[in-house]
Amino acid sequence: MNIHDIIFWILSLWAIVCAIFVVVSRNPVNSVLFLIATFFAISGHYILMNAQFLAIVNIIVYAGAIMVLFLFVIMLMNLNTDTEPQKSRLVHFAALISAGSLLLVILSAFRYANLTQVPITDAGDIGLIKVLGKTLFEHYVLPFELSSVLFLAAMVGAMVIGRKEVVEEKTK
Amino acid sequence: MLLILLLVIPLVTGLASFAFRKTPAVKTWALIGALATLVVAALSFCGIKESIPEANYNWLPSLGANFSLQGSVMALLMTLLTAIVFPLVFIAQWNKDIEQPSRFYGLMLLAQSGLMGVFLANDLLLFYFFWELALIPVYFLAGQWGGKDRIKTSFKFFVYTFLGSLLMLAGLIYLYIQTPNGSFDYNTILATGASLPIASQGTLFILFFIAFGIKMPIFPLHSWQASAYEQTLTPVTIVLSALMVKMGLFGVMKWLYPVFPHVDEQFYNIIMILALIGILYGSLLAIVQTDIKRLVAYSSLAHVGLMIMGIFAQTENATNGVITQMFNHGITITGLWLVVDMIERRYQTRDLASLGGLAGAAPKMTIALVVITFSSIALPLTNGFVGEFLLFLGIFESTNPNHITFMVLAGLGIILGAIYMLNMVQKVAYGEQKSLVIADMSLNEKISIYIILIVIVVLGVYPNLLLQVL
Amino acid sequence: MTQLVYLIPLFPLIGFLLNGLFWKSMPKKLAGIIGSVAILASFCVALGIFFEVKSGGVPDKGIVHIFNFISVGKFSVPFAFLVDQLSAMFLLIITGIGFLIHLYSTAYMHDDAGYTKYFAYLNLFVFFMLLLVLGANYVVMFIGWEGVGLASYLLIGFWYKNKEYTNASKKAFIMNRIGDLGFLVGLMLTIYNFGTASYHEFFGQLSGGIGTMTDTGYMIGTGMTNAIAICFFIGAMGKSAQIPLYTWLPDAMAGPTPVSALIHAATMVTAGIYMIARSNALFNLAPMAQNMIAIIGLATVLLAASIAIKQNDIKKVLAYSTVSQLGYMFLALGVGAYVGSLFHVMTHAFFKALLFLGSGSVIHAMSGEQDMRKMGGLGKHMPITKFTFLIGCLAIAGLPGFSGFFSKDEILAAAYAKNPMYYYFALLGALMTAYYMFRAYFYTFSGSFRGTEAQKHHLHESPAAMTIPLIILAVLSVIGGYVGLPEVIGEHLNVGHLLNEYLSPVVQNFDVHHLSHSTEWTLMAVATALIVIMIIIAKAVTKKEQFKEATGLAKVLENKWYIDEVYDFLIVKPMAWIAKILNNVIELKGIDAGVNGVGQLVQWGSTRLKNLQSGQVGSYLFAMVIGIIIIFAIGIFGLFYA
Amino acid sequence: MKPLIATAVFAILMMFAALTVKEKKSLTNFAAILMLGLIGLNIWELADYNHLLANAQAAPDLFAKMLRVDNYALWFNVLMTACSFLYILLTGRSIEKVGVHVGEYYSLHFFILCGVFLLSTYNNLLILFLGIEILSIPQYILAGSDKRNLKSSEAALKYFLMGAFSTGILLMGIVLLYGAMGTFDIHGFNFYATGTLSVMGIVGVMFMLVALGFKVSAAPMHFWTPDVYDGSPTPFTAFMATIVKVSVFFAFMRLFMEGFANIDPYWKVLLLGVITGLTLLIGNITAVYQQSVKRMLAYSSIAQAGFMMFVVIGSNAMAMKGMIVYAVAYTIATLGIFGVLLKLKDYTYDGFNGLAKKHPFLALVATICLMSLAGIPLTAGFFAKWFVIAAALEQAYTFWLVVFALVMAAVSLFYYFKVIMAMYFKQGDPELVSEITTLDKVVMTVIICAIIVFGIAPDMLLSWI
Amino acid sequence: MPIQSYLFLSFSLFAIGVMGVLMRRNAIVIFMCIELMLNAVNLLLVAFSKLHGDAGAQVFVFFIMVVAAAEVAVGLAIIVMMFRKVNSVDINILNRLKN
Repeated sequence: MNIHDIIFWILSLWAIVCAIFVVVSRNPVNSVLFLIATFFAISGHYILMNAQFLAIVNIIVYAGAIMVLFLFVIMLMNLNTDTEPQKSRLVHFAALISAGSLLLVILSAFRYANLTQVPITDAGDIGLIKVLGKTLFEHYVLPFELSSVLFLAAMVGAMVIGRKEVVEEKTK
Repeated sequence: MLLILLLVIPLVTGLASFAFRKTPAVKTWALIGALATLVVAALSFCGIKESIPEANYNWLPSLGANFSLQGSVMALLMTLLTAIVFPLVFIAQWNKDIEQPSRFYGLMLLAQSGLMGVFLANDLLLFYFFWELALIPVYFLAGQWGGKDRIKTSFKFFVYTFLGSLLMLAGLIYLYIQTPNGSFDYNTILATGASLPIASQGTLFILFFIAFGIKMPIFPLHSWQASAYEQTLTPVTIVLSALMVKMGLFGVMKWLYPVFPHVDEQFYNIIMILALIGILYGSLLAIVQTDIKRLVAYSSLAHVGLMIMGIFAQTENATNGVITQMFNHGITITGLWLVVDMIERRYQTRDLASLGGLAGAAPKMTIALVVITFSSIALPLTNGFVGEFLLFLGIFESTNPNHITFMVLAGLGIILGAIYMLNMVQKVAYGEQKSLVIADMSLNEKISIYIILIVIVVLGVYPNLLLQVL
Repeated sequence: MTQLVYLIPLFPLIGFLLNGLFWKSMPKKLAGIIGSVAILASFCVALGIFFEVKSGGVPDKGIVHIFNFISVGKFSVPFAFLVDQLSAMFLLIITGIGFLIHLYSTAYMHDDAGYTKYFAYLNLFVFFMLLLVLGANYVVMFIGWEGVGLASYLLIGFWYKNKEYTNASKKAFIMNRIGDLGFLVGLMLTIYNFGTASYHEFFGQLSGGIGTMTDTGYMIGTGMTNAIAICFFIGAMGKSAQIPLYTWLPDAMAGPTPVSALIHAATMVTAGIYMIARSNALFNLAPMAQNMIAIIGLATVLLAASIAIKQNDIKKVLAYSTVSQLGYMFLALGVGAYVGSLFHVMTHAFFKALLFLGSGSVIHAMSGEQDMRKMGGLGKHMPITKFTFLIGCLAIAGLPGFSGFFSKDEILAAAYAKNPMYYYFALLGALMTAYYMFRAYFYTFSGSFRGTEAQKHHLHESPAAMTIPLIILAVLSVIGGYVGLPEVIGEHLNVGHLLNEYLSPVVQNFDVHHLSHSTEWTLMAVATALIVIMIIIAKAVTKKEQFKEATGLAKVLENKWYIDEVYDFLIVKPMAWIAKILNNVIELKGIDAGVNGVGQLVQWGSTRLKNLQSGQVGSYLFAMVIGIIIIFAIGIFGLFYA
Repeated sequence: MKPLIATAVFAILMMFAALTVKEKKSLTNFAAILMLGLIGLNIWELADYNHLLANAQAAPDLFAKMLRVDNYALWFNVLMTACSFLYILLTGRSIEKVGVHVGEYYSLHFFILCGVFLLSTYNNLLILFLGIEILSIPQYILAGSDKRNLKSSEAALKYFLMGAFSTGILLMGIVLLYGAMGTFDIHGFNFYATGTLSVMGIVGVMFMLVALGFKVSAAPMHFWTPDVYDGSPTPFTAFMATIVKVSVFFAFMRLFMEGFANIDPYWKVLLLGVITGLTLLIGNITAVYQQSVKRMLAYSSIAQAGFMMFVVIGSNAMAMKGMIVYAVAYTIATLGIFGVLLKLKDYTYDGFNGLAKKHPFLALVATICLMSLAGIPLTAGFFAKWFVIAAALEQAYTFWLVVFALVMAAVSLFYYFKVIMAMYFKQGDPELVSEITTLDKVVMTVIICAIIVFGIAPDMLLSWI
Repeated sequence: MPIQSYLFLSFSLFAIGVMGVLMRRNAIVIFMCIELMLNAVNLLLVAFSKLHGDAGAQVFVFFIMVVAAAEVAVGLAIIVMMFRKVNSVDINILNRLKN
């Protein structure tokens, strides 16, 4: 077991434990924080796999921007207490069983897959910005443009949804 | 060309009927249309001895479906029956008020067009098309006019038959897929059907048969019949029992029996047994009915049972018997329904116990009732006889190991038939007069009934008139 | 003349059509005239044909082709008539007696509202009856066969307002239908095995006897012939009122009395005998069927005669008497004495028509009363009726010199030759016949009147239109027997059995042994002596004129051995019960409920399934995940194990 | 390519129009004109492509094989755009009443159409993913656009949560497929050549199946459908249930036909068969219970999805025809019935009572549309069913599934004909929310004529492929 | 590292995300759990990217993030809208739409 493996296991454990806490903690704010922690662990994995750019983006976009947005909304709604009504124990148990079975079913498929001998090749520089940028703008230019369309749509949507209706106010 | 006219005249007159606003106008228009169809049907039937008329037009080239019609003897006979029945019904209906007449006559004529198509289609897809086209107007007719349970019963009828059609559709498409280059042509279908493995033929046979069996109907798929007949308006009942029933039989004769020639003989046996049960069951049930329409409905089950047996007896005589009987039964049952309708309208009830004394009050109607009744129980020298005779003979000659048992048990039907029919006559016609104001037939009723009586007697005395074209 | 044979049924048909189509506008007198004249015309033609046949001058084997009735594929049945000795004889009986009865009816039915209708029906009956006997094949015979059933139905239910009467007519038709089914099956068997329904072809193929091949390639065996013969006999059972299908005939007395005379005594009921005699070639090859016919005939003789003993309705007595006499005819057929049977058909037609018409005359005088207990002493008021009725009684009782004697004697002799036991039982039946007929005669015509004053006042002799047929028939009842003198008498007078000679080209007795002269004389003497004794007993019994409540066997007899009740219990009730069960349980609760149940199942499933849609997105997600798990499981299972 | 760009441009144009134009009606007219333009562009594109083909040039390699354009997809786009045009004409008046942001609503429709075009021409799982998202996100918003109505918000939330969840599943599927195949290009998939990774591919297929099944509301991923369709503003329900849905089906079919062409047919039929059967069962049976016609139509769309699953099962030449015919038949019939529904005040069955007497034209339109949905001959719906069944039957192992489907089609009469019975056989006094305008009449006439014409000659729809 | 380690890890995170979705009633937390699922996918994608030596997969991850961001925008807007109306983010409160 080399250092690589050890880091992998630590990061994995970290990620899973934090993920579980995301699910089980009663206070949404805690969930957010644990989720950010999970993202950090995942970014760690990215770095381990030599995908530095993604690791950074993950932290900046995900852990940074998106999660802050979450936090912001939670705070805005004053939900930062554990007031969330809990589902019954039965539901918790059922959720656990369901997710467990899902995992089990998928993994059972791989029982026969005989994947053990496939190592991750040590190809070095595909995770670098230069390579990614080239790929993005050569092969993935259409998706790139489309993502802007998507953003536009989301923007229009968020505005339609978010804006208070003038007519509605008037009629009230 | 005549074949096309047979389809187009009712279709066009039917669609045009919807536009009429005034009752007398639409009645006249519909009758003119029906009579025109009758003329065309008669013309094409007269030409049958020279050649079998055909018509072929491109329809869906990408599917291999053509608009092809063929007037085989059986088909033309059935179209003739259809063409005869409608004007008769219209005439008998002449002096009766009906709500929304334009819709009524329009739908009736559309149904006629559909029926014509069913009998004439020589392309499987076209056949299926018309099969449904005939059903839809009848559903609307049955749902809009009739007894108070009509919505329920018409829907039951519709779902029932539609389910059958859908099963047939599954079989039909499967069969189509098996054709060498995707064709619905009759001959291609015949060749393909015969070339399928026996097991597939069996499955398809069952699917097709359920569709036809529901329409006929065969025991135990008959449960829509009595209630539908009971609740519908008589003209619709006539379309149902005189014509749509024949669709099922016709379908078996043209599209089932020849298409899957190699199915297990056991199927035939089972169908024969079911038909036999239908004969006895229908007859016994008819005996205990208190509603005159239900009685006739169950009698129809019994009659059709015999025809089904005839089809699957696989003998020449039986086949000829079936064709003859299909025509004759159509005529007879039309007459029976018309008389039953007149009785119902006059007594304002269908309950056999409250009827009686018709013979004293309306002797002409009674004569009609008696003659039609005896035609229905196949008395010689009425049209009912020769068909049943050929059927019995054909069943008897069948190579089925149980042929004698089948024939004898089916023969019990003629005894039971006499029981329920004479019961009906006794309860309706005989006894003391129950009501004082029972008018005899009016002129229009006379016209249609007398035509039926004439056909009954002429075809009874000289059946060769019909048989010679077979 | 033979070619004109189509005229014979045509006249009645025209009569029927005229009376039937113009029933409303037809003057009453004219209706009777049309009806009667039509039959008379037929009779004349029949007479001409009879003489032509008798002289042997019939062309084309007597077959007259009218038109193709059924001709389809390989199957063909012509509508053809066969003129031969047998049919000619029946033609005469039918049209002759038919005419007399029409004539009689003009008076008898004079006051009835349905006068025109009556003659229309009667002509229709004659038409079908003529078809029956004229047909050159079984199909045409079947047409007539069912047709007479129809006419009988219409005439029994002539007074349709009475429910009893219409019940009787229905019963008659349905029982006949049961027999008809037998006929039909026999017909099918014939066509199936022999490929033809025509008499000539059929009998031609049979002439080879057992073991030869039919045209369709089947070997003729006794199994086949017995089966066909028995089926035909079942048909005959229905039409000719044999056990177990006889019960309709007594009930059929509901119709007008002339109808009973014509249809239910003289003509229609003998159709079965005609059919079997016509098919003698077949029955000769079917020994089992023959035995069956003989035994059933004999049983019918005894059963019907025993019932007739205790009947009080004059027409019922005659009806059971008819059944009984028909039994004799079948006995004769069963022992192979076809000619004897036909002989008895003829004589029976004379005297039974006479008796019925006589009873009709009585009933006419009694204003519709039929119960003998209310009659008595009528002889004083209606001498002609009394006298002719007496002749009829003597004839049916079989006293020497009267027609019944000769025909019955021939049957008894043949029975004795076949099996003495047959003879003893048949003789017993003959004795009972003598007893009940004279019981009826004495009750009716002698003693004092037991009816109401009003009836007494009304008593009168019938008009000439009624008495003339009576007289003619009385004469025939006396002389009719001389066409078939038994050998023991005939040889002295140098006269043969005329009927036998006449019929020999078509029908010949089969396997009938000749008795020695001494035996025959003995039999005749014993029978005659016993019959005279029975008549004396009848006179003695009827003297008392007491009508007590019957007990014991008498009650059983009075109630006709409870056969109707037994039928009701064994057949009618169970059938109604089964039908009810089928209707209420199988149809409504089973099939119908099943079909509706499918609809309800859909509705039910719908109300169940809608609970899945609880409105809570959490449960949706749950259900979705569980569904996904199941799909994955199936997919993986399918991947590895399927 | 032209229409794709145009959708984005038109969407933006609509946004600007929303800023400047205050008249709602003008916005609708503008949207209709833009849609007409889009139809023109689509036809131009189709003609262009045919021109290319005629000059014996190979199909253009678009954007590094991100897109794959062919006659078939372009024709589909033309048809869908035409249906969208009909949709706007038919429901424009109702859209105006949903809320204040009419311009934005139309803009979102154009974005959705962008997704539709992507889904019809995608060649890469990334485009599939983006297409689905571009298609979905505006739908979440449209579902919640009626802010006066809590039901609308509820629909939006439910749709969004479940949709996001399914996005996760879709991505997992894409990743596993990529893991197995090493490419996102659906033409690069080969289930036999991947050796030890094949299981991963198969699991990926299952994930994809589930995710796409969610989008087309196949059971057991259908739960969102009734609530969302019911809660959303009715005109948007009509759009979601028709054009959006069939477009996803189009993508679904192409994925199985081109991407997963060589997976074991038995396995494919087993898995898809379970889903199809369940969809048919739940859709049809539950629809019977419904009291509201709108909600019934939601279940009906599930049931119809069950039939459309047959094109996925079939994934053959017949399925391609079936896809087109079904898409058009189902879309126009559903639009027609929604068009009638929008005119009525009461969406329950009782609201239809006696419609035939009072408004025979509406009743006729509804009847023909419902008959088409039920698959009765002489309507386009019949051939729709015909083709998909034929497609399924060309695939082995499907016979009994087809029989089951047809039995379920008979069950569908229970709810479709309930409306017809209410209209024709029952008495009542249905109220309308607005007058039937000439435009309505024209559009509805076009719809019923189309249904009947395609019901007699479906070849007209197939002439371009 | 063998690929299945990443598979296991990724599936585990995915399953935990699913569990969270099923377990929680708070719409925001559910949404976060979905984000967790997306991240599990991202992780696997990067692993495969290494496996196949293909930068496209990493670009794909980039797009997933983009889409996630767009979804978050819309999603949070919807949740806020709901909160405004019912003053809660409990998904079980919204159950007006049902059979």
